[in-house]
Amino acid sequence: MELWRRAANPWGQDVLIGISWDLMWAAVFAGLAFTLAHAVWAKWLAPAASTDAGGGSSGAGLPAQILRHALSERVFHWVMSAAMLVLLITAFAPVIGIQFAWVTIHWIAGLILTATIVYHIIHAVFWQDFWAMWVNKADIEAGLAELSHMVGRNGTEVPKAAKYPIDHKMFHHGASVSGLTAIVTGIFMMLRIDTWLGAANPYLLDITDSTWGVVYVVHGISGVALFGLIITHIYFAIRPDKWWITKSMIYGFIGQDKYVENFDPNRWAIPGAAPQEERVPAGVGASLGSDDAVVGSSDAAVGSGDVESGSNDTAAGGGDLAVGGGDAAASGGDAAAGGGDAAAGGGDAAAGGGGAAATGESPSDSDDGLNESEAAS
Amino acid sequence: MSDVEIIGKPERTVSRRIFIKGVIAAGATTSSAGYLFRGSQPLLGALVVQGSVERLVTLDVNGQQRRVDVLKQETLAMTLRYKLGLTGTKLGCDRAECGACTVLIDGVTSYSCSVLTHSVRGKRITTIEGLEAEDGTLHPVQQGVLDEGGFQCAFCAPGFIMSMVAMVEQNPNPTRAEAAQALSGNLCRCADYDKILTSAMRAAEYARQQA
Amino acid sequence: MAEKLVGQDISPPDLRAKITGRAKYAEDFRADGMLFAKLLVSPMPHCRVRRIDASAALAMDGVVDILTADDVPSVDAPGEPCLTNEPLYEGEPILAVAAVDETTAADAIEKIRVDFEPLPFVLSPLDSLHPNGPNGRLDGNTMIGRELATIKWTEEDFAAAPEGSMPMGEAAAEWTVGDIDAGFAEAALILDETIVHQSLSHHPMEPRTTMAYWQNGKLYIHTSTQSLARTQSAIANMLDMDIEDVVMIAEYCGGGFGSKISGSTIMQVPAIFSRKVNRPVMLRITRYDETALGRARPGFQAQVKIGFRADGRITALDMYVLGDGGPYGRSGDNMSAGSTASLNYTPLSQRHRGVAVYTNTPPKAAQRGPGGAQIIGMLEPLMDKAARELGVDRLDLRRINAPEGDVLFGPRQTGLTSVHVKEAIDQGAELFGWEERLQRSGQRNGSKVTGVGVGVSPYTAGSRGFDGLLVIRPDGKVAIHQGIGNLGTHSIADTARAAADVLGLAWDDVEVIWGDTRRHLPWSSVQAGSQTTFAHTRANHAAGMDARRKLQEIAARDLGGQAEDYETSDGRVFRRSSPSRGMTLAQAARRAIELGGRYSGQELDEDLNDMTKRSATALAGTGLIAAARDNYQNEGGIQSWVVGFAEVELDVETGQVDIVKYSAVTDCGTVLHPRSLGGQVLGGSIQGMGIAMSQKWVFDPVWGIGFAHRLYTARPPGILDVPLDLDWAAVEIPDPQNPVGPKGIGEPPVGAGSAALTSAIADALGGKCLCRTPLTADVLLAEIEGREPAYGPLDLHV
Amino acid sequence: MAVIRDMIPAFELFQPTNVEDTIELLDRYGEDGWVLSGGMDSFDWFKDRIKRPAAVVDLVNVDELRGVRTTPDGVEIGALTTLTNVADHPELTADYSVLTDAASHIATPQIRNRGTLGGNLSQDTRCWYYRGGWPCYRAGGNTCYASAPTAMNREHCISGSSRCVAVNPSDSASALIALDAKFVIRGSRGERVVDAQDYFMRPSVDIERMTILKPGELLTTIRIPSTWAKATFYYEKIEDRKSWDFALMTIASAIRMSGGVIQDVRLAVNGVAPFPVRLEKAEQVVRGRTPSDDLGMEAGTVATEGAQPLRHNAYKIDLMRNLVRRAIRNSAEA
Repeated sequence: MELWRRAANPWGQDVLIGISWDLMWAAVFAGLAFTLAHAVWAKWLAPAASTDAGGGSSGAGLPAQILRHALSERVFHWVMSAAMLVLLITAFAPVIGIQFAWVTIHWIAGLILTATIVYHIIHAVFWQDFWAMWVNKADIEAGLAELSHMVGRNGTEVPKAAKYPIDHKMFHHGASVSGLTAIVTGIFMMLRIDTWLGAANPYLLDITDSTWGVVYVVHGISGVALFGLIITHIYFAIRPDKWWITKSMIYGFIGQDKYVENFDPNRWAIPGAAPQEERVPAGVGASLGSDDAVVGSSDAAVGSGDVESGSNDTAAGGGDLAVGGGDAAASGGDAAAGGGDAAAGGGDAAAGGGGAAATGESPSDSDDGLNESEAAS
Repeated sequence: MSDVEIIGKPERTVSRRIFIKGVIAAGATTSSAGYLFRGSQPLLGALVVQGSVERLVTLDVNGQQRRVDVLKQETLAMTLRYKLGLTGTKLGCDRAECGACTVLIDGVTSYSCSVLTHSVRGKRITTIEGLEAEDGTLHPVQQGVLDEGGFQCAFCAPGFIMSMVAMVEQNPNPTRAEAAQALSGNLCRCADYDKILTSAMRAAEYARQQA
Repeated sequence: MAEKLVGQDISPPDLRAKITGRAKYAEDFRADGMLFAKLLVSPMPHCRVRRIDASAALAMDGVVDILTADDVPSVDAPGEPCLTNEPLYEGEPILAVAAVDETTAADAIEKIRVDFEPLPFVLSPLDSLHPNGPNGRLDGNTMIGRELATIKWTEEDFAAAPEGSMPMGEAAAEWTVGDIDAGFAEAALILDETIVHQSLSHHPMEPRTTMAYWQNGKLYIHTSTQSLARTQSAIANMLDMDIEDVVMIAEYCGGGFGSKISGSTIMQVPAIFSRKVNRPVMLRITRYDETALGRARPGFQAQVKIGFRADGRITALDMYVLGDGGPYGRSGDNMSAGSTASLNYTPLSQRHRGVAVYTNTPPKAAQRGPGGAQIIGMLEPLMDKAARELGVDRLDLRRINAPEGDVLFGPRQTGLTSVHVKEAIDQGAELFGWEERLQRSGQRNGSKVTGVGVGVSPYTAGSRGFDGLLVIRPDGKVAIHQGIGNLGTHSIADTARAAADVLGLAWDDVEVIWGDTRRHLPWSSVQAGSQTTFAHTRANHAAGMDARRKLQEIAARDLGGQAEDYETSDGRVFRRSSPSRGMTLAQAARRAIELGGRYSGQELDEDLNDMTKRSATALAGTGLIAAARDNYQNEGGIQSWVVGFAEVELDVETGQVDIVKYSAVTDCGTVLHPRSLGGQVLGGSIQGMGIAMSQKWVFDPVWGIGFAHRLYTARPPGILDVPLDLDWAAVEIPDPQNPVGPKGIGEPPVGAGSAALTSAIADALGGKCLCRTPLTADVLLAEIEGREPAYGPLDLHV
Repeated sequence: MAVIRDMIPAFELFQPTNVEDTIELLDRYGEDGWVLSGGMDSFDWFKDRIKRPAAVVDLVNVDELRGVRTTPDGVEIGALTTLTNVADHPELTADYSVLTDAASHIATPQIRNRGTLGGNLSQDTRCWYYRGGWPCYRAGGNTCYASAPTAMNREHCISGSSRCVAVNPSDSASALIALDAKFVIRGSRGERVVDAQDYFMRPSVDIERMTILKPGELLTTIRIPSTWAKATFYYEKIEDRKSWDFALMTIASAIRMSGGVIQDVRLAVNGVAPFPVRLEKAEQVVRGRTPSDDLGMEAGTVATEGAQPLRHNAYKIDLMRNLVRRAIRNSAEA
């Protein structure tokens, strides 16, 4: 199999031109092979449901629908997916003989993707808990347990997941790396075609043609990598047993039962203690209520003296902020201010308090915040 | 000696046999039928399918049947010059842009550098060597050129003359402008175009007289 | 009394062979065991070869050997080696491979891996003169005198130049005659113009192919050269051999135009290769190779300042010419441009400065009218501009500046043997119908505007001091031996007429011997710079006189009386008083053999060149041998003129130019062979038209790679690009220093053709002089439409 | 690997005698196959050793694709008809002189004697960067050297470029577009018929090919409808040399006059874009109006709107405008 295409430059020097399209087929094959393997495994080889490692929520007092993806996240996800899909189609359809004027569509879609990613990064850094996607010890333990269970070692206890299980996190990171690489190289490549940036100029920036070759190869590799990743992503998205997750990316919520069944409240804490109407007015309040609840419950977690409390708190705070951010998108200014505080407050539980302050909560919440600080100390 | 590293350069030992061979007929102008272009073997095995061609062909050149081994990718100019010893046909550019290699194929002018020899099997090929009669009588076109003193270095002459021969067949009574059109596929770097045109007009005149 | 041969139209003896395909050019020879060589050429404009891996190629069936720069004589800079490890232009040969056939050789070249280290390169002289501009050679960018040197102009020099005009810093060469400041001070009109003239290849129809083999220590070489005697010696020098060991066969040369004066550098490759492999080697030069390693005319970047008196007389001429020197040798075009202008316009004062800058472009060499053709093509439209602005008649302005017999020109204020340019101008105006056509100047017919132009063009036309050699054979035939080349000018036959006429021979009794050093040839001029006609009519005349004297002496000895009483004519030597008393040349030849001594070559004149002595000695005893050196008058330079007139139609909607009519009149002394002279005058003029209209080298400035490797991209003129209405005439005033009367003609028509067109096109543009070549449709249309020019006023290779 | 531009590398040669066998062979070799008709373009590629097909299918013996046939609704020209036979054909000269005019301006007599109409339409571009073997987009690379600010591009395009700025070199294309010709394409999956202007590939769609021919396909016939027979035609080729040169630009027009006004018109140019262009905007401008120099100027100005010249070819805008102007003006004079 050819890995890349080489050519003699005008001086007869051997230079890289781009990847070989064999790599595209390799990615397609890899993606399909994986999905096929998984499908087969899931249908015939999958062992009985794993035994519960405990720590699950009783479900008592939880709302029937639990918010998993706020509107802004969903909008971002689907805009990005659309751009990504257009990019992959415009990139690879001509290769398999479906010919059309693809270049302009491709780079415009690329700019859209870039915009969404930029938004996401800023959003994730300032409004979401950046670390929510971080793979931590617990994730790895859970992942390993899940694996050993999958390979049929019955009886293995599999801990319940945090908001983002490790496989989700891994996909996210894979896609991020490939996506960012494709974007950076792609923007450079736009210098070599006529775009809004100006007329094509292969000699701009004084980059040697061998370096250009590397840029094209890297762009190609990240492209085919994304191709493979997207195939598996779509596969899981359309698997009936994963529909509830897919739906959550559409409607935002998952059912209480799914939460109880799949998530560890200590790692993805959901409120339920207090009835919502007592807290704040309905509407926006619904999620605000859950904010406090989150803090509260992490509070409880502290009480239970969980060794991982610190990180759990953080995770909890993350959940909290995510929702707060969701509101920011929905209801404007004040939440943004909250974000500002959150940033000021830093990543620890004080952030929770910050978030609360931002939404003008009662002193008790602030106390909770203080308690947390103590707990942390 | 330079400090350039040269890999694969053999230690030369004089081959006496080749030396003598080189010496004996050196300088003699041979028919050079021995210049077999072996080339490299085709990338695909010889496929016996509709339309595949044999290398050994018979060519009708200047009224003679010439049997010759021809590569698939060989051009008529190369066959004429290197296999049949007909060096009157010149290679000025080998790219169909000078006309020195012009020959007649079934009476029609062609750049022999840009025709596969295999594609002229069964066709009548006329080169500059085929114009003169057995008894040395010049073709009227040649006589016209001789009498008007056409051409300087004359490397282009064989090609021009073949074009003139085709011209007088197709248009026995050309104007000077028509003659120029007929010869516009031949380049003369001495730019002796004025004398060449005068020769062409004289050639047409002689051809008419002969007809 | 036999009719004089000089002045008649006689088909040259080689023409029949040329039109029957029997004429053998270098590539037409075959030898048993002959190998074919192919060249591996540089892909870069300037680089260093680090490593060559030829193992895969040499392992191929049918591949015999490889020849690299290490196998060939090294040459002192800035000389040109035939193979190199530091190529200085794209397409320069690095190594050669020999195989049993061309296909194998080509396949082998592709299997060779060469590791190159790119080096800085430069395409435009001006770029190299920038304070930190690159040099074309690692050891300098020009020559000062005979030394390699580097000249860089200062930022101030560049800053001082007005927008669009050429900066002028330190010169490599300079000369001044008279006081130019005073000259400009008294000028009523001063033109100060920036000029760019493109470089262009010679493109002889026959590429410089060579076949060589060795036999008993002698080199047998079949090549394409403009001069036989001088190429044999050149090969001997290149290969450090005795001249007797070089046997050269070059009966025909498929065009040279200055690019094959003494053969070519590349002919060493098959010569050395065949010695190495002990087999004949044919190196067929392809058109691609020819455009690269074949020669090219140097382009100019120049600033020209001319002062005119109110009557049009030039009071001062100040020129600074940068020459595109190519990578090797010394390029003199930019300086000869000064002498040519000095001769053509006899300015009251003149300064000429120049730098020939080395560039990484194909090697430059003389091309018909070197320097002169370029500068005349650029200056003539400026003469029109001055005439227009001064209200002086365009021809009068040329007449008033034209030289006369007493002219002294150039840096050394040389005189001339003869000059009749004014007669040529007058005769040309008559032939062309100048006055009547001038009425149409500027007239618009549909989309076409008429322009008429004139180009007055001189160039050197002879040299002296060479040898003539002839043999009157026992069969009565006279063999006249010629050491010059046979590049189509018919000089081999036409200059022989000088000897034949002295003896009163019929042409049928003359056999011309040429083209093969085994046939005992005399020392000769290079067949370049239009030297041959003048030099060898004189040399052959001298040989004829020597033969005549010997015939007279033999006759007197046998038939009594004084030698002076005898006359030679119609194949006899006889007594003037009683023509019946005499003997045939056959009888005289047999007597000469009996007498021996100086009569049949056993004794020879001391002043003969060694080559001539060797040839005459080898011929000794075969008949009456006449060998004599040209010792005729030797004062002043020899120059011929061609005055060209053109009428063009410029299509102002497309920028295309049709040449409606062209006439040329030459001052080249006695007409030796009218039809052949017409071929030279009009052919040279048409080459000039190509320079003015279409020909150029184009390079990508980033990669330094050329795009004129093909004839359709280099665009030499075809038969439809020239007018059907061409005519010519000659002033026909014999040159006093040539007993036969003719001067050379090869060079001057080129400038005339080029200048007539640049002048006519400027006229069609209403006097606007674009001061550049070539004037292609895009350039003219942009001018007509008032667009910003696509090329800068000094852009070379575009 | 060192580069040498000489001697054709070995290939397998086939000389089928009919279209079926030809298609079968082309189908078998796909990308490795090469169609050789007149060879006037192919030999350059072979000798320069840039295009190296494994198998060459020489159409020299496929006689069914030669010659001109009149049909009820026009004429059919076999793709292998030589340019000389097109140029000299009496009926074509009588009814469709714009085509014979174009054919007679192509290259040289020798080339017209061997070159075919199909070959002239299908030939590759003459961009000297691409022809020089530079690894440009069209050669499968990732650069257009000719569009660089420093590039030598007086002969390149002023519109329709997408990465590649080469122009189509065919002299007959504009004439056939003006005649509203249809091209018949045969392949293993049968036959398809396309409008002349759709035969030419846009670089935005496939930058490596000049025509829509897929590997294994063959241009077999050019159909000229009688619609434009004996119309008022104009053809002009602008070139640097009067023979042997590729056009800087060609224009072809077919105009139907009635009552002194332009009833209908088709205008096409080549040499301005990577493909021959039909000038529909300009056609609309002149349709129904009385031809004149001014109208020509107006149409020419419209035709050149949006042109994007490169560094050295802005003159092509003026040239194009003036050629359109001449075509319209000519119908006034005719």
